[in-house]
Amino acid sequence: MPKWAMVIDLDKCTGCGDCIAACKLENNIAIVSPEEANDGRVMFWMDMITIYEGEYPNIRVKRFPKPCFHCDNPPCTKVCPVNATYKNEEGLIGQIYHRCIGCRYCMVACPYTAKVFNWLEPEWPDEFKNCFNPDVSLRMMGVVEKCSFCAHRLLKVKEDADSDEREILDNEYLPACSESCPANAIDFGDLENKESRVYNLSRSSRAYREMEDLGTEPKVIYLQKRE
Amino acid sequence: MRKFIKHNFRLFVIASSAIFVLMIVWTVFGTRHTIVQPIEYNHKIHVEEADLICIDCHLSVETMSSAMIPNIEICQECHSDEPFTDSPEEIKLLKYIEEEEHIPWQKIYSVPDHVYFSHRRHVSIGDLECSNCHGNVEELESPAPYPSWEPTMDNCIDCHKQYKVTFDCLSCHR
Amino acid sequence: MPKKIQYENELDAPLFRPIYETGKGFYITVGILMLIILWALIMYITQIWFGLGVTGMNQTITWGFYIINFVFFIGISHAGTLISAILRLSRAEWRRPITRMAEVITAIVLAIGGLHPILDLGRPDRVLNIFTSGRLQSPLLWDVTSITAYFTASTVYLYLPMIPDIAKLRDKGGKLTWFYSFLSWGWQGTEHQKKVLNRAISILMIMVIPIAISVHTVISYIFSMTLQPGWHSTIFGPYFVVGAIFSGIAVLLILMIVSRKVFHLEDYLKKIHFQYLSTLLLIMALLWFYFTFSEFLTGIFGSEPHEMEIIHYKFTGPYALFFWGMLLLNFIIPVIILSIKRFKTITGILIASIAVVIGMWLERLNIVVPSLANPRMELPIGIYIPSLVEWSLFLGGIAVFILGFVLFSKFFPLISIWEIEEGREEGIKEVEERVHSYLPGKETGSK
Amino acid sequence: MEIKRREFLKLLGGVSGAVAIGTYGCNQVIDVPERLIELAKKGLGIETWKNTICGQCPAGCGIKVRLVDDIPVYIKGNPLYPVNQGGMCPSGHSALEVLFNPDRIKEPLKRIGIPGSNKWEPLSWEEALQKIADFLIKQRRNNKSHQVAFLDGSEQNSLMSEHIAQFMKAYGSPNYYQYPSVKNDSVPYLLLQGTQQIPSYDFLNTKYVLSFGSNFLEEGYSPIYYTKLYTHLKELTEKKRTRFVQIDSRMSLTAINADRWIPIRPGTYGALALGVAYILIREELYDNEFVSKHTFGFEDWVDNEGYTHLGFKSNVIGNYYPEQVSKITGVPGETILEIARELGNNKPSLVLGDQGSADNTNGTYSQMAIHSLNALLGNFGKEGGLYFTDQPPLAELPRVQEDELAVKGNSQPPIGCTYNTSFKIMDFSINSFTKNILSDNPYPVSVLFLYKGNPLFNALNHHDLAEALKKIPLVISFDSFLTETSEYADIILPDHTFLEKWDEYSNIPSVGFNHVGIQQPVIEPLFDTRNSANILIELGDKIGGTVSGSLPFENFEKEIKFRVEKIYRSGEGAIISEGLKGDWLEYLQQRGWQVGRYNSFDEFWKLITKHGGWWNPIKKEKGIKNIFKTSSGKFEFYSQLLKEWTDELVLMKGNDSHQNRELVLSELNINARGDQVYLPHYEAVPVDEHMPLYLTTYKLLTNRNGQSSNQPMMQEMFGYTSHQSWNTWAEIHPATAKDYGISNEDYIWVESSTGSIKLKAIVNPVVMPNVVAIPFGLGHTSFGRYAKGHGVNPNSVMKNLYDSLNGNPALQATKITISLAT
Repeated sequence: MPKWAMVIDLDKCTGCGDCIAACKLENNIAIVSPEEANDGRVMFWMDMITIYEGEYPNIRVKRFPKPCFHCDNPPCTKVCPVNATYKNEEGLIGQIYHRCIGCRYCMVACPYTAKVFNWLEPEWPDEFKNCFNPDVSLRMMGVVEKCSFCAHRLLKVKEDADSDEREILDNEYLPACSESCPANAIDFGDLENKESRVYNLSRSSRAYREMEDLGTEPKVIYLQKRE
Repeated sequence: MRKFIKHNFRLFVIASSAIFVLMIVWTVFGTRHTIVQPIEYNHKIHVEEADLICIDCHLSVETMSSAMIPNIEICQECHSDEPFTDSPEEIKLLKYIEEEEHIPWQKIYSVPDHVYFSHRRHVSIGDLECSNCHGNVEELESPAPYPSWEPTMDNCIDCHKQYKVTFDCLSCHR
Repeated sequence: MPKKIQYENELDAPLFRPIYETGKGFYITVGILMLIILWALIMYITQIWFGLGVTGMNQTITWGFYIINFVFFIGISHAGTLISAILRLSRAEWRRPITRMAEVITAIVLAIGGLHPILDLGRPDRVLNIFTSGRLQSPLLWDVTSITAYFTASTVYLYLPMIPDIAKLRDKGGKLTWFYSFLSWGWQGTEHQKKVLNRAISILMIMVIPIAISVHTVISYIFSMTLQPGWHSTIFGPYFVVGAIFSGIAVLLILMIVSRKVFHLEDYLKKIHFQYLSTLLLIMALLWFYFTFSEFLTGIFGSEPHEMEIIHYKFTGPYALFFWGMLLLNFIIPVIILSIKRFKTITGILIASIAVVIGMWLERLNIVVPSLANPRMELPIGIYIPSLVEWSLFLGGIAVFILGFVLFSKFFPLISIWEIEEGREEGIKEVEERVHSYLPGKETGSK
Repeated sequence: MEIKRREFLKLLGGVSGAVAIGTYGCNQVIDVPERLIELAKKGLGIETWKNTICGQCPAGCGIKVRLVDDIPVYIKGNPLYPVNQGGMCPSGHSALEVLFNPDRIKEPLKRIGIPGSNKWEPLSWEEALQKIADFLIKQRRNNKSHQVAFLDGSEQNSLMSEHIAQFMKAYGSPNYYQYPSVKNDSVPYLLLQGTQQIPSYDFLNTKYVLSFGSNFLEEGYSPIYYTKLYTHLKELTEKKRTRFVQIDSRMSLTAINADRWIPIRPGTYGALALGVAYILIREELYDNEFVSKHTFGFEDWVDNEGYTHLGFKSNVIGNYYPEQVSKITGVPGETILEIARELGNNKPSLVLGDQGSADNTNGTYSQMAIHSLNALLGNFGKEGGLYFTDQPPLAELPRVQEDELAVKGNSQPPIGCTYNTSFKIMDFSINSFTKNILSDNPYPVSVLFLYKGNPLFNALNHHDLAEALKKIPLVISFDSFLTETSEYADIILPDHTFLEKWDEYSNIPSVGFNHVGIQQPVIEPLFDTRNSANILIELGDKIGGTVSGSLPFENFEKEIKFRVEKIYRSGEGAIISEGLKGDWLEYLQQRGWQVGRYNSFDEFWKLITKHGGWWNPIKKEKGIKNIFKTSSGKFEFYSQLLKEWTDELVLMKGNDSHQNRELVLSELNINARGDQVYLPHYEAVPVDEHMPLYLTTYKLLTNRNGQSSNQPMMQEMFGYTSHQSWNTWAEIHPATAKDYGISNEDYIWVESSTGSIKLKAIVNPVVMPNVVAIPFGLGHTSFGRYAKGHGVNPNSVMKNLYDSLNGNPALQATKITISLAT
């Protein structure tokens, strides 16, 4: 049983923000009205965190993309009263929009604030409705959503693999962000598979995870050189 | 009896009207409404006389998620100019073909957009017979008026239980 | 015009008066409250229509007024049942005029508080999923169970002691006889009935206490089960319970004072009752401060960065005013008033209790919002300003509570008549015996 | 210089990884019977991928569009396209929001209200074209063909540009201009080495990169190409790794990723460069051999009249000693010393200069100073240095046939820049262009074509420009949206969006190999729009004669085919294809990158359209001699070209007298005198009383040139770095903020002598004190529902300052003051 994980190499990442756009496009994420955005209700599944370290003029700006970390020991799934968010055997944290009652407990419980909520009914002009990604269902008002590691792609990749009776290749199943990262900073693959790039990278000396002390065991691993 | 009715007439009226209403409700909601297709397509003939198999017309059933409902482009490969039979339905079809307008087939099996159902997965990978879900279509002399098997989540789950395949939400929901 | 019901010659006439005499004031209050509730209803409908976007919450601060009020109301509900149960258990004779009111508060407030999570749902239409596909691991589900349990228990506990009084009202006759006779379960006041009733009550009062404690502990678990700094703390269970009883007593005191004025119950609610209760309030204030203090002390001493962030935010951030306000209202004011004899008048107590109620609400706010406003991730710190909808729903909640209380006072005596009588007839003798039995010397008359 | 196979593989590392990605989702289609795909397109969810070129910005990345049932639903980078190798920038992803934008112009429009009043009525194509053609013919007949001007806003080396140029030449008007103009940017290189080509940099082999405000990861000609290079460098081992040092007054995206950021006072880059030169020369760290062999004017020299001329060396030694420089630039002396030594001791080391250093009144001189550092380091034609790519073997368009009308027209002076006040080298200056139109000097403009771009939004003198547009009798815009500019047009002939049209891009500036990208429709035009190129062809035919003769193509697609056929013939390079793997390269190497595996042109065409492009990474060997096209055949510290042209200007004034020279120099507002004028030197930037702060603007990847403002996704992402959506903000250093009593997220007034804007302040130590940095792009007053009325446009408070040598706007020169908005 594979265990999907993402490795983000911050030494390579320039912080161009392409992953955000790719994600929004791939997953039909609603674009809230300017007023809503002003109230802090923007919906990014992939967000960009910026940290400023040091004193002027020797500032180090650390910028890193933040998807859902798909923790191995997720705090969010435990608290969901209706099993709308859960961890499947491949380690993906699923979010079932049609079961969610919108109590937002999972958002509160997530230490990484990886989840976003549909405060209003998501709306698009009819023209944009043409270019929805047919593989991803639209969310409705009042449900929580989050990065799914583009699980809809996995469905198809699995089908391809099964139909010609083979394992899923390394780099065959990639989320939109890692696929179009101009810096090749985002690697994605199977942690169980000893040959996969992700497995080897996750064992590099530069590897670390956000807030390991919480014991959530994120499956998004950052690589950065320690000074 | 009459005495009884006379005595508590009110109760009688209430009861009878209630029953009446119930009957109305029954007739309206009880029967599942049927779907009428533009052409009374006869599977039986095509399977037995023209000995076709499902995939001959439902081309993508083994290769893609949707099985594809054949339309004139495919029909006209056989029904080119003069009719084989004298059935009025075939005349209709030929009319569609020569006017090059698509046959407005009605979909009777459908899943909501937050469900990913793949024929490829079920037919070519899962080795299921079409009849498992669609009933024995070969015997149908006229198109099925309603699904022989409702594609609801419960039904899916039952079958998945029976075949011991995944229940993972993400394997169907997207 | 039905014939005037005779009660003036009753011994406890003042307790019957509010039921049989309806002044203009009653209609005005009810009318106003109804209007407020209607407004709140409209607001809620708009929220359902447009979604939670009409509130002031945002992606970082995803919990606001609804959860705050939920905790707040449930807290108040601890006034009644718990107190009356304890008092009954300890056979405190001064309990007799208080218990009923206390239990009423519980019943009503619990109903309101219990509904608040539903206001908070993004999709109330799916609320039944909790039962079809619930997850027992979720503290939210524990809440649902414990609150329902508490609600049933406390309503029964309210209802049983009322039966004899209802019977009295039934015997008075009048338009509502059928209603009373239905509720009074054919109470005739026979020995056997009394025995059964007393046993039932005594079983319930023992049952109710652990349930009551559990309810608020579980509510605290909603927060403490998460990893959020400022929430993830073991002290939360007892902390919440204490806070709950604290606010509960305050509300009880307010209501007692008000109804004493309105219904002229000076003869029943004597100064002594207030003395006792306010002393209890004082104790709770100190207890509350002790918990708050140790909560923050551990935080500051450990000075885990995120924890400190939150604490610093509470002390100095945009909500600092509320934090210090909370300390003032919850601790300083009540302690000053209640510990100095001169201030410990009825009005003084009233002021103190009001202060405490507001203060406890602020405390809930200080627990819920700051932790959410400072996510562990370096995101821009959000600010939460409740919208009109949230305010009006809050008001609506309070209105419903008052209305409930007023209506109750319209149909049932606010003070348990038969218990008062019991006090007159047996209480004194019984206490005397009890006191004797405490004292050294030969057994006197104790069976 | 042959490219080494090792680096080449490195370069392709991204690709070979990405090839697997490239096939994602395609499998599903592969085993579907071909027959089916034609038969039934609808409802089946048949997935196909088409390759084309992105048109969101001039960078010209190859994109792969995912179509489901022939409707584009997703866009990703083309993993095979060598420029971006599967990479993308955010705005590329929102291309679909251009295609399906609800505010697109759906048919030709005619303005009925006054200019700028947004009142239109539809017009049939025939009517519109006939109207225009008649006007053009009339113009031509009355010998006024030169009064027709064409403003091309696509800063791209696309065939379209040549196409337009061809048309204009044939029609007989010298007034075809690109704005913004790449030619202008290349002026410094022209002056110093006589070639008007932007150099490419061999990052892969250099040890140390010193960038003077060149924000190549964000605002460069091709950010993604540079991002790729940057990443490959990061993959190298620590000791081999290139060190980046970014000199910039704001901590740009490049600065963030650089190893060191050195803040500098805006407009003083030139001084710093010369300060570095000072150290290099003093400490003998420069490439003596190269300088002595291949440069002119380093030492003092004597001309044939016997005058002794100031040399670069003595100029630098004389005026740019560290104390002086650090006084000018605000960069501490020891820092200058450090970077100069690092530069000199880690050869091969590169020096870049752009945006920050170029966009100022002294831009050209600064660039010259910066570029001359490359000469000192001898970075020409050597590994880890800078080089110039060859031209792709595309077929030239047929020679323009000019009838006497055309000849007469073309002989007229162009009005894009006036000769008596500026240089020939200046390609186009919107400033003088506007002035000339308003003053009918030397002649009025009667027709103006506008293709792409939005000058009214971008230009600093938008008020005058608006007046000018009002003045022109017939303004024709090819825009697909109603922009600020096209609101002034009389007729709008809506163009396809780039996902619906044909075009061809070759050699994006500063990309290190020659390549050709084919832009092709991925979807049938949604509305009744037309490819502007075809419109020009049609107009040509209507005008007839030599004009139609010069564009002898049925349509633009045919023209592209004609061009590409030559590549096929030349047999150079290769179509980018999945075959480009290591082992295959060996084979290519042996055969000198000759790929003769296409049996016919049709096959070649089929492949190139399938994969989206052609490239040739192998550079032809050319000696240093051929790089410098100057009169001395060397790198000229002392630009004889500049001298020549100034003398010309002086002569225009009459005789070569002192006061005439003074006059010319003051007209060019050059403060330096004597030989310094022709040497790289530091020109002080204009000062402004009671305006203590500098205003610098920059462009974000999410919205370059404000042309993504009508795409909601980009609006929402606009400030993703500081979590600002749909609005503009100003970055201020804490110290400065403190002085003005401003705290984070306050609203402030930014006021210059020309106006003031209100916007949110972000207090952050990522700009240097006394500098206010504002992102450019928002603040549209038109351009559709998503752009209109969001954010502010910093250009609206900028003073109308220009670099008088190359005519580029001085975006960093405005001084401002700020105050807390209440």
